[in-house]
Amino acid sequence: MLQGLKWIGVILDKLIETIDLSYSYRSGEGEAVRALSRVNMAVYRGEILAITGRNGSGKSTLARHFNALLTPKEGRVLVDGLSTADKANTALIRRKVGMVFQNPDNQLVSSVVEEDVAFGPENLGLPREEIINRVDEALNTMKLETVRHENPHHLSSGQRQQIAIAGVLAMKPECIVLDEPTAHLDPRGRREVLQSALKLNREEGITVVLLTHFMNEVIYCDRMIVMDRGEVRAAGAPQEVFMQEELIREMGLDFPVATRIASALRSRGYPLPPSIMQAEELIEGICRLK
Amino acid sequence: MELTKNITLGVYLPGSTSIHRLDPRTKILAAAILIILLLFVRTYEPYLLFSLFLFAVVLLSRIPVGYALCGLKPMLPVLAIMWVFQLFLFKTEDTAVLFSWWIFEATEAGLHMGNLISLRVLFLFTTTTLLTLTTSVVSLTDGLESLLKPLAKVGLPTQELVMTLVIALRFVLILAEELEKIVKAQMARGVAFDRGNFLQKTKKLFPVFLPLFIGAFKRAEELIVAMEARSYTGGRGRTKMKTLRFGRVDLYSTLATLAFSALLVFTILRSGPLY
Amino acid sequence: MPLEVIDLCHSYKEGTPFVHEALQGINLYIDDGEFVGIIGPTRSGKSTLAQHFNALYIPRRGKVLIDGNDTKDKNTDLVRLRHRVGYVFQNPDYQLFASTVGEDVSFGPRRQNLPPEEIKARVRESLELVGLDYEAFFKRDIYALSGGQKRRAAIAGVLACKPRILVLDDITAGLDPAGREEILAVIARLHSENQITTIFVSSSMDDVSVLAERIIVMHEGRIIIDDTTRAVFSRADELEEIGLELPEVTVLVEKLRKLGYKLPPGLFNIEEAQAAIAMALDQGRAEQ
Amino acid sequence: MNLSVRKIVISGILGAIVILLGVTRLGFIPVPTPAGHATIIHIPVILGGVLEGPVVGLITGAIFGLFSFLQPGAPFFADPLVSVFPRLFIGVVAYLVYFATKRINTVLACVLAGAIGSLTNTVLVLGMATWRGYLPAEVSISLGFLHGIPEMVVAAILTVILVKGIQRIRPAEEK
Repeated sequence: MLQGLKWIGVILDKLIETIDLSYSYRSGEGEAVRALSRVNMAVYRGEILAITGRNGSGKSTLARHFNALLTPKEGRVLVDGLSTADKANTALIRRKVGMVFQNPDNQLVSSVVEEDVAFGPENLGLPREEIINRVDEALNTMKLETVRHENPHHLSSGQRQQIAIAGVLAMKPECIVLDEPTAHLDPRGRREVLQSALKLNREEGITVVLLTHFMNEVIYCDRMIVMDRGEVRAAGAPQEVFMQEELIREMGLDFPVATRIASALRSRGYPLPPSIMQAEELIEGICRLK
Repeated sequence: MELTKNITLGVYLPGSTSIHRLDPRTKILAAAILIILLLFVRTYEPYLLFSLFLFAVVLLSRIPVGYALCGLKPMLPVLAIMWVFQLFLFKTEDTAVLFSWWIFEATEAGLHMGNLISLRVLFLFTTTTLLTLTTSVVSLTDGLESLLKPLAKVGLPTQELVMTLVIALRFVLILAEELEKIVKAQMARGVAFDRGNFLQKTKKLFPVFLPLFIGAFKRAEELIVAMEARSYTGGRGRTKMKTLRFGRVDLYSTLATLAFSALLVFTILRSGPLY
Repeated sequence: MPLEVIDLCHSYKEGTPFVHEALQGINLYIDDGEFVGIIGPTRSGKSTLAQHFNALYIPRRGKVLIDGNDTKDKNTDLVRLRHRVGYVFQNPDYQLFASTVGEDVSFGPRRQNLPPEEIKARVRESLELVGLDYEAFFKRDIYALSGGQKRRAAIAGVLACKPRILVLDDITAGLDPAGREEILAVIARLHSENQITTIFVSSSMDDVSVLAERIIVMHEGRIIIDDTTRAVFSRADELEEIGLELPEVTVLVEKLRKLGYKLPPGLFNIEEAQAAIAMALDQGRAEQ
Repeated sequence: MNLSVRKIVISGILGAIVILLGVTRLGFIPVPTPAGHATIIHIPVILGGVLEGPVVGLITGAIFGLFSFLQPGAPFFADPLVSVFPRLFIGVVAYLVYFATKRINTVLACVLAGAIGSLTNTVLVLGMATWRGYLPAEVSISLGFLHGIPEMVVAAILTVILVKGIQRIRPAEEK
């Protein structure tokens, strides 16, 4: 029910919108590769959106258009109504939309945690007191106060990714785009980063776009988009998308564990709802069978 | 097989001694003055003074002496060879011949030259190592940036150059770990890096250098994007979270360094060169 | 070719203030043809241990015996030993360097100075073993491969040395689900068809549980559990305590068990779990 | 002078490789001469010049110089005029050679840039060492041949292979 109410609220307010967005690049051998073709999608204010699809499906290329790291040559991308194609908007757009990348090692600049978190606010040219406040706040939100003076190199990869998120958070963006932030992490780091992403969305009210190929991350998102060969192949609430079994298989994606068990039990005649994705939902459904 | 073990340059040994807490500018300036003076030392006495000074710094900063010197280990053989080199090849008109072997003559001037140059290297190394061991890379670069500020006024991109250094120092450890894995991955396929002559050894570099450089360039591409995504456009318009404070201790330390430098200059001038 | 580890200790940065005891008295015996998983949280010492198996680390304290040969022994030919114990690193980019797949895979055998026909045969064989078609991939550019293909090429490069023991160090990291399945299928086939002793090092229980018959759990440089896969997973609480994430299936089944459903402990395989839950539910229905 | 983010980052990472090759001694190949090794630490500097232009070559060279001054591999490098000054030219020269000859053939251009970049290092370092009185001229000349030639050959080969390898992974954006 709550989910539904949230929907009505967000559906009117697009934070990021792509209109007929296409993008090609030249590969090392000089062939033109079409990475995106006529993508129409939107990120709604306040939601947490999962973008999934196999490696090379174009999800990363799409995400890089969200904060003007790539600018469209065909089609348009609007961030809060501002066109990313206009160079004059770039600085403002990058303040609104922050980005965290796959490998924490390749995005941290400084060898001290707090200095790295300060890097973004320093680039914005903020006054010193403001930077200190923001750094404190970001470290606090990400629970990194205890390691603020350490070298990220000596921390776990999960913590390093949390630092990268804190660094973006300190710039006070409206939206954070996480580009496969858990791909290089061990399972524990993966869970920690997912929890941070959920917290940012639910407690801090930040719009989150999560690129991932782990279905146990997708199931906590409000909406998901499935990409394949530069096209959007499905969009909607995860429950609905996972019901398109053929499509999910064709896209090389997994089903959530609870969904798989539920569907096996259903085929044995147990009346479980087809919308089950999370473990809790499955357990609840099983308990209700009694 | 542990490449990161001997990397002490740029490795900071955290501590809270007065040396650690000095304003980085104080330490950089002191080190710079000492290094410049070292270039003029031509006799043994100033080195004695110098070692007392450095020893005091080591004591004050509570750095284990063995650790401070372990970065020196890999270069000892080269140092020894060069010492022999100087011993036999450096000549002056009126020097005594210590002994001769085949066509080589070891002269007294050569001996002193070898000694003095080896000492210069040792002291240079110790001075810079002490600086980096007691000063974190971040405050080192902050200090450098602040000291270079006057140059920015004449149009030199000092903030950007310092950023280059920040990145270089951050990536040394990351790339060292990567290099270690690359070397191991190739050893696992039967490359024996310790065998073979010059040509064979050179050939063995390809399977290490290609992955290392290609990996480094991939990292660079990602870092460029990540920095741009965080609104970095260069030094212009940037502010800094940390500000440096030149306090009372800094003043005393600077005075101490200056006094020592004066003493050093005096000894250098008093004792004429050995050769 | 059995592998034996006796009282092995190892510390990093010995003699510096950053000294770290990575291995503290490891004893281990791995027999011919076993499939062993080594798991543990990051920095538990699992990679350090595995790198002793092919003499990338030579023990200072303790011993590692490969087929009875002490890696510490001066007479042991380490290059030959490394060909017998293959090691695949997590990131294929560390290993691949030549411009084509064929060239890279032949790198190992060429170090053994084998005749050209033998090298060619080995390259063909190892490419086929990892499911890469020889004709299609021999001349393919390394950088034109997908993540899963790259990893398979890296494995082929090690297989071309004809190892009897294969150590795989976290090789599923960073792959998408399709790529991960590809790799796991290749490894399963290698083990079952070629009887290669396989040692699978990972921080992901999900990956280890699919294939390994025996699991060694490491924590802070020690082996804390060494048992069959099922027995290891039935000690869920201990595993969680040291910071390992259990497979989702196991977590789910454990929760149901705690709610009173009659399910066996240590389930990690989704098909088994489906069957077990269905059986428990069937039973419940029959009792009513 | 204006420095782009790209130039800053690439100089920094190439600088990291320079430091890495130095501290791990991997940048030295043992050769049977009095100095005991041929250096390949200047390869990243040459690559910086060839791939990214004179500015990156200059900065990477400066890091090389600074490093060999702070952690001297040979006694005369304790003098910044021998260690820092000559290194500023390696990358710039490599760039100029590459730029002047790449129209003829890019492989040839890489070979020449590597060789002449390496030669710049040898000649300037030994020249400065002689001028500052550390080495007698005859020793410098023989050292120049003994080291300069193998270093030149290695640099030329490594430059070609690395440049070609790195260019393969860099997708050029469609214009």
